[in-house]
Amino acid sequence: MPDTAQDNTPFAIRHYRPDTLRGALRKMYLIRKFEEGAEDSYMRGLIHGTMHLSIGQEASAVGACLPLGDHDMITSTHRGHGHCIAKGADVARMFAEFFGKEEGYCRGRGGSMHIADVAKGNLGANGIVGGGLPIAVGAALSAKRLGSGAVTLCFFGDGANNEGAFHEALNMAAIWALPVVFLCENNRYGMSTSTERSTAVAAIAQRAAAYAMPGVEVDGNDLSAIAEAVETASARARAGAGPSLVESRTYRWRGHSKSDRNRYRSKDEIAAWMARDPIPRFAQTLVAHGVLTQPEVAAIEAEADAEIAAAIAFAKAGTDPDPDHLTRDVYTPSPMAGPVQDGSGRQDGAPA
Amino acid sequence: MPDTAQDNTPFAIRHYRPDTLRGALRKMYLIRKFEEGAEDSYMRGLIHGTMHLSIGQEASAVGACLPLGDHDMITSTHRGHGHCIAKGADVARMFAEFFGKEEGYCRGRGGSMHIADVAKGNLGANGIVGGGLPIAVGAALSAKRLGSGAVTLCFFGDGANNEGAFHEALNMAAIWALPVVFLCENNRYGMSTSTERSTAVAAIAQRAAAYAMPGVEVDGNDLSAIAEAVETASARARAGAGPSLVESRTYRWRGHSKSDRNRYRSKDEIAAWMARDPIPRFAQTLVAHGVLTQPEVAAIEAEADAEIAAAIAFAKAGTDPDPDHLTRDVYTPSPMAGPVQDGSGRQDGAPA
Amino acid sequence: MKMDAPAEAALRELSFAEAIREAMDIALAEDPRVVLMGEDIGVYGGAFQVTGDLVRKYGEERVIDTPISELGGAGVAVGAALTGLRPIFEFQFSDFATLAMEQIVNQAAKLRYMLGGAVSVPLVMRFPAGSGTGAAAQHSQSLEAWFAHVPGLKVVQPATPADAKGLLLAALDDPDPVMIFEHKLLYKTKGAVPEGRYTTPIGQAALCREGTDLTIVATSLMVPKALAAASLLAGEGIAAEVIDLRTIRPIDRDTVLASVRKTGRLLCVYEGVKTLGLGAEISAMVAESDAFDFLDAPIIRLGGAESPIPYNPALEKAAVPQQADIEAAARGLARGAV
Amino acid sequence: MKMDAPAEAALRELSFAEAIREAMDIALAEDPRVVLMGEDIGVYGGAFQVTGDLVRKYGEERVIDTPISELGGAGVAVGAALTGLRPIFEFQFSDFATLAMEQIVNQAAKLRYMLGGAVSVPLVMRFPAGSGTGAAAQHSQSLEAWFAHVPGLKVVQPATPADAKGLLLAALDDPDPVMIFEHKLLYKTKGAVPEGRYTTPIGQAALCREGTDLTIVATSLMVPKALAAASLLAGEGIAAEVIDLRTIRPIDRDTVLASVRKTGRLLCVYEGVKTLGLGAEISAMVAESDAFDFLDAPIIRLGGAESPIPYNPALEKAAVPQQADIEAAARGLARGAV
Ligand SMILES: Cc1ncc(C[n+]2csc(CCOP(=O)(O)OP(=O)(O)O)c2C)c(N)n1
Ligand SMILES: Cc1ncc(C[n+]2csc(CCOP(=O)(O)OP(=O)(O)O)c2C)c(N)n1
Ligand SMILES: [Mg+2]
Ligand SMILES: [Mg+2]
Repeated sequence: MPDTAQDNTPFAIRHYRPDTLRGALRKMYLIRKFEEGAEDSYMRGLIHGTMHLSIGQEASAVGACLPLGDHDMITSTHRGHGHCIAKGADVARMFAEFFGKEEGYCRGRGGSMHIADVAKGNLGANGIVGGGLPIAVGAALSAKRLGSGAVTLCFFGDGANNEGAFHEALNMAAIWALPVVFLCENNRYGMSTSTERSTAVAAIAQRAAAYAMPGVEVDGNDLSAIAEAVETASARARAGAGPSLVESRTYRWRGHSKSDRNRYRSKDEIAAWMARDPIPRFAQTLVAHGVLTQPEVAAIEAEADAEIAAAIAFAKAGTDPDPDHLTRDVYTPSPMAGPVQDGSGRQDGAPA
Repeated sequence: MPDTAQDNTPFAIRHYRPDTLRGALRKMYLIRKFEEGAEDSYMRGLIHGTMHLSIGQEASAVGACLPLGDHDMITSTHRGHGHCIAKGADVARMFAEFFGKEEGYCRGRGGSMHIADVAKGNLGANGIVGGGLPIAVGAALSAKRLGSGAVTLCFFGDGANNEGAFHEALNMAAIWALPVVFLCENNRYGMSTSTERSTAVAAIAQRAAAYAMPGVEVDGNDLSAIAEAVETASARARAGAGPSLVESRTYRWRGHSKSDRNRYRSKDEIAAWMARDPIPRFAQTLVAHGVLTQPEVAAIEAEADAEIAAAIAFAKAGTDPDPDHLTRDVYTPSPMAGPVQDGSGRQDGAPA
Repeated sequence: MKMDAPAEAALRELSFAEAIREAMDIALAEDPRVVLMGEDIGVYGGAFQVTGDLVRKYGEERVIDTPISELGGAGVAVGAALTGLRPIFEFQFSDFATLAMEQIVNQAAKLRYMLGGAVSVPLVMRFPAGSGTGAAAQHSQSLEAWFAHVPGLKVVQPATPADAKGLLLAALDDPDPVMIFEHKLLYKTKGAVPEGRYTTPIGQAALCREGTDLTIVATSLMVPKALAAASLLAGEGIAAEVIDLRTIRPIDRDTVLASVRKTGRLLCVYEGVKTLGLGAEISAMVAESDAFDFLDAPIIRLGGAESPIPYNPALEKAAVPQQADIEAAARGLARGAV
Repeated sequence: MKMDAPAEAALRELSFAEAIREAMDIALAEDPRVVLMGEDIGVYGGAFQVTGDLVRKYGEERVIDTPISELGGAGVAVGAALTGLRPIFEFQFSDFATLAMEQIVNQAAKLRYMLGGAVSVPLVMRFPAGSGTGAAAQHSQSLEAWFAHVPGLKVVQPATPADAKGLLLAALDDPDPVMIFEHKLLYKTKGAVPEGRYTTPIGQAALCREGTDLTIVATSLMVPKALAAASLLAGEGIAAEVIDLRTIRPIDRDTVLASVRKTGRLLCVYEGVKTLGLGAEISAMVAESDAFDFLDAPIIRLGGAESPIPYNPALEKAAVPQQADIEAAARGLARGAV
């Protein structure tokens, strides 16, 4: 679809086909409902451990992944359910992972913080803040060397931007002109610590200057704005012009994790951001531009509800791992035969 | 001395007393002769291990330390002999350290890469590239909390600017407005790797923008320029306005270490930089402004020669450590008594 | 339970986390050089609520929230310790110390030695460690053996609230870097804790239960498990002696060897990965000592599985020694059926 | 010396460094996915001249000089290994791996497990290690025990040029992360190396010398020292069996236990710090096995001193086991005077 500028028409409407836009809305609802379902399961004691919900950040996850194809890759974070769904994961297998079942993406070994979907190019959530940044650069190095044409989109939070790994990763991506897009989801806090208290600059995008790469700030609750910024950045990456830094300004409605008492922010602040809910906003845009009708939106939401309910039921009925298999998958069973056979690290039919 | 601008008169001449300027020139010669003496001793097999010579970088070390008092602190690097001398160390004890003697600054345990002179505020060279950066920030945190008024000057190389420690340290110094000056000695190479190949920006000073701190580039072979930049930065630090980044553009004449074959740079490049020798340049400035006469300059050089010869003789005659004392000083002998007594980490009469 | 506090001090029940907080409170009140550093230790109160409300009492200048910068934060603590402060640095999870090994091992541990004794680095670091919280492989490790391998560090692993407090105060009095490994599942456990200031000596194990049939040397969370197992075994006529190592560098050799000389049988129980975990050192230390001649049976180790910690709760439990495992191993050892 | 190369392959004398370079050359020529990464491995040829001129042959795209960014560099290698490349990552000194433990231990070692077996991380890392070069405490460590404590990693320590080549090629064939610890003092040592491609199996120790009086299990640089000591001891009528462990995770239990069952006496020699170094595991492994019953004497460990490595050459030598120390310990053990 030609990208001709039309006044007041958002980029996404101009740039994507209606079914793509419909799919994006569907994914936003799916993320919201997934997070609510996860929260509910946790409250009922069905899930153990902890979890980091991305309610309020749906536009950021879905918008950033819109420019990507299946063979493009992402690295995700501890707050990764949205990224995972945006990149096309099956919510039933995600819930199965939460429930610790063999049917889960990690066969119950990883849980919320390690869901990956390598076949769909999702190299995985990460329990280590900043851990995915150099890994994304490595994926981009593979893409460049192997000529796959893939772009890697690297999600990370505002808190991660103060890790040394951020600095080292962005510098290497820049000097080697690698096809990677750094997508900082700035939700104003790393756990309890605001960016004002943790970060010397007002906008994380400003740090792009230290790596001679473009840095842009966008409204992270505006799906179209995110998609546009990542389209630009990934086009640049595909053209061999190197990495970009996109800062998506958004907000998490829930606490950092289940034990958060929200002492570091005000109810008013939370309420103000909840009023800027990215989902109805995008739905309204679609309705306003005639992509969907209001009843169609409601149907999409209902569809998502049903899909989540089915996913939870699937997960509950899943198979518990056999404790005798505790040490299985620590190592790869049989050494790969020869060096010229296909023994790539990706064993799931994924593009390399 | 009042800092009134006079056309064409270099900052150093305007700002410092003649004996200070004379002392600065003396230190520059002392560094040059020290390095030559070290190199010579190494060639003769008197010193083992490796060493990193700073010949060509004397103005940077001496100029940067001119604005500092004894109670100010520095952290240094693997290429630290110059910094150490600039901060007032005794070359005899430095040579003794090289020769592995009990009379050395580290009683022969540390060698070239670990010389420290805590009494003079030199917290030590460092074998780890970037290792001193967070330590300097910690020293600045102490100064701020304990109200000592001390500034910490943190030397590091261009290579170190790509370490995560650089990023984390500068960010913390900035958000806490700590009294620290980051002094990057950009000698164009980290071992064999040029800044063009390692670093995404053209000038390391540009990275200051990522920490909302001032960043300046200065001619690192011009003592006055360095001193001026560090005076400005340390005044800012003392005023509570936080850190600065000063990039001193200089060059090392010798290889990275003793095993370097200089394959990564041209003879022409080396020759061009040798033509910009910082020592005669500063000497000439002093003569031109009537601070010294040419014979006085010659006398200072001769003095330095003699001091180094005496230092080497002292070191050679030093005491070899007793191998039975191998594990002494792994731990501090007797626990410090109570929490309110003076049990500071500095045990050498140094200011805390 | 051996108690190093003044005999007259009043005891109260405190949780392990509260005991640590009380120690930090005492230190902050007594000594203006003490500062706390870590991620979310201020208004959040710490990921495990160990620092709690201390920031209200001492302010943000002394209870310092760092950015998420473990290497830099640790290095700042090293530099501060070197120049007059007494930092207590909290890693949010011990797993994140993998980012800071450079500053801990190359700098803090070695500075005094490399500088020929010219300085000390009075640094205290706290590491919430261990599995059992369902947080999976990157939030559940027990890496204390790495640190116990490093000359220049001292490493402690309290198992009771009283020791958690006493060892933290001892660490602060110590001129050298002391690493404190705290098992997350211990934070809510309760125990009697003396009021006021006291120290638990670093380098001394505690003989928690006497017995003649075998010696169980345990660390951290394995201590209460071993004690529970020993009680149960007593009913079966097996008298297990239980030693809480408390300090893992330097190890209290005398206490362990004396016990093994008496019982002739040794079981080491620790949560870290079995291979090269703490039990390897205990076993080797005994096997090369004169206590070797007193051994009536092989030295048995119960350590963590040779795998990352899995998420699924049943697998997670299976990955580290449980009370039943200790009982079974002790039974086998005592009855000679190894 | 057990040789795993095809019997017909021609042998030449190569240095340890040359043998490693030859292995990398073969891999680069055979497999376009192989890339080398590290600091100054290109035109400089590597700090220890191991990569040498490979950059001229394969170009800067495949012999990649990284910035001085150990954590990021290691992470890039992990990401590349996960997505189709076969990186061989060189740390300039193993000490600098302290900056990269996060990526090695939390990511490379655990990714496969955490993802339920969906991926492998075919990553090879090389660590120049050990003391003896006068480079002092931050450039002389032997940290291999840390890595051998981590499930998900494989760890090898070649002692001969032939094994250095064979283990590197085996590491490249291996689907999982393999860490290669190379002692810097071995780089210039020479030995017979078969031409062409062959692999030395990971997980197999080498029985270097047979004997009946005691077993010496040694690693890396301690292997030639132990062999020299054994020759000398033979003249005194002491027949020492010498095992070169070669792989330290997983350890070749069978070879070690079989030898101890035969000799009844065990001496472990390793350069890493004694406490919790490799010998602790060897000792504990034997002490808990059925070989325990064959032991006629305590298990002796000779490891590195409980100190950082000092700069002064005499102190530096004293900090790690020397041939004379091995002889003395072996004599004591064989003659029962422990
Ligand atoms: C290296 C590391 N340090 C600390 C943590 C604990 N932690 C988990 S999430 C988090 C906050 C991260 O903030 P940000 O990057 O902004 O992501 P957000 O949670 O806001 O999505 C912290 C401190 C961790 N997991 N890893
Ligand atoms: C963490 C770490 N990585 C690598 C090295 C090896 N090394 C020592 S000096 C050096 C180059 C440093 O370059 P730069 O910071 O520019 O300082 P210069 O040598 O130019 O003075 C390197 C790579 C080291 N000592 N520490
Ligand atoms: Mg955030
Ligand atoms: Mg340089």
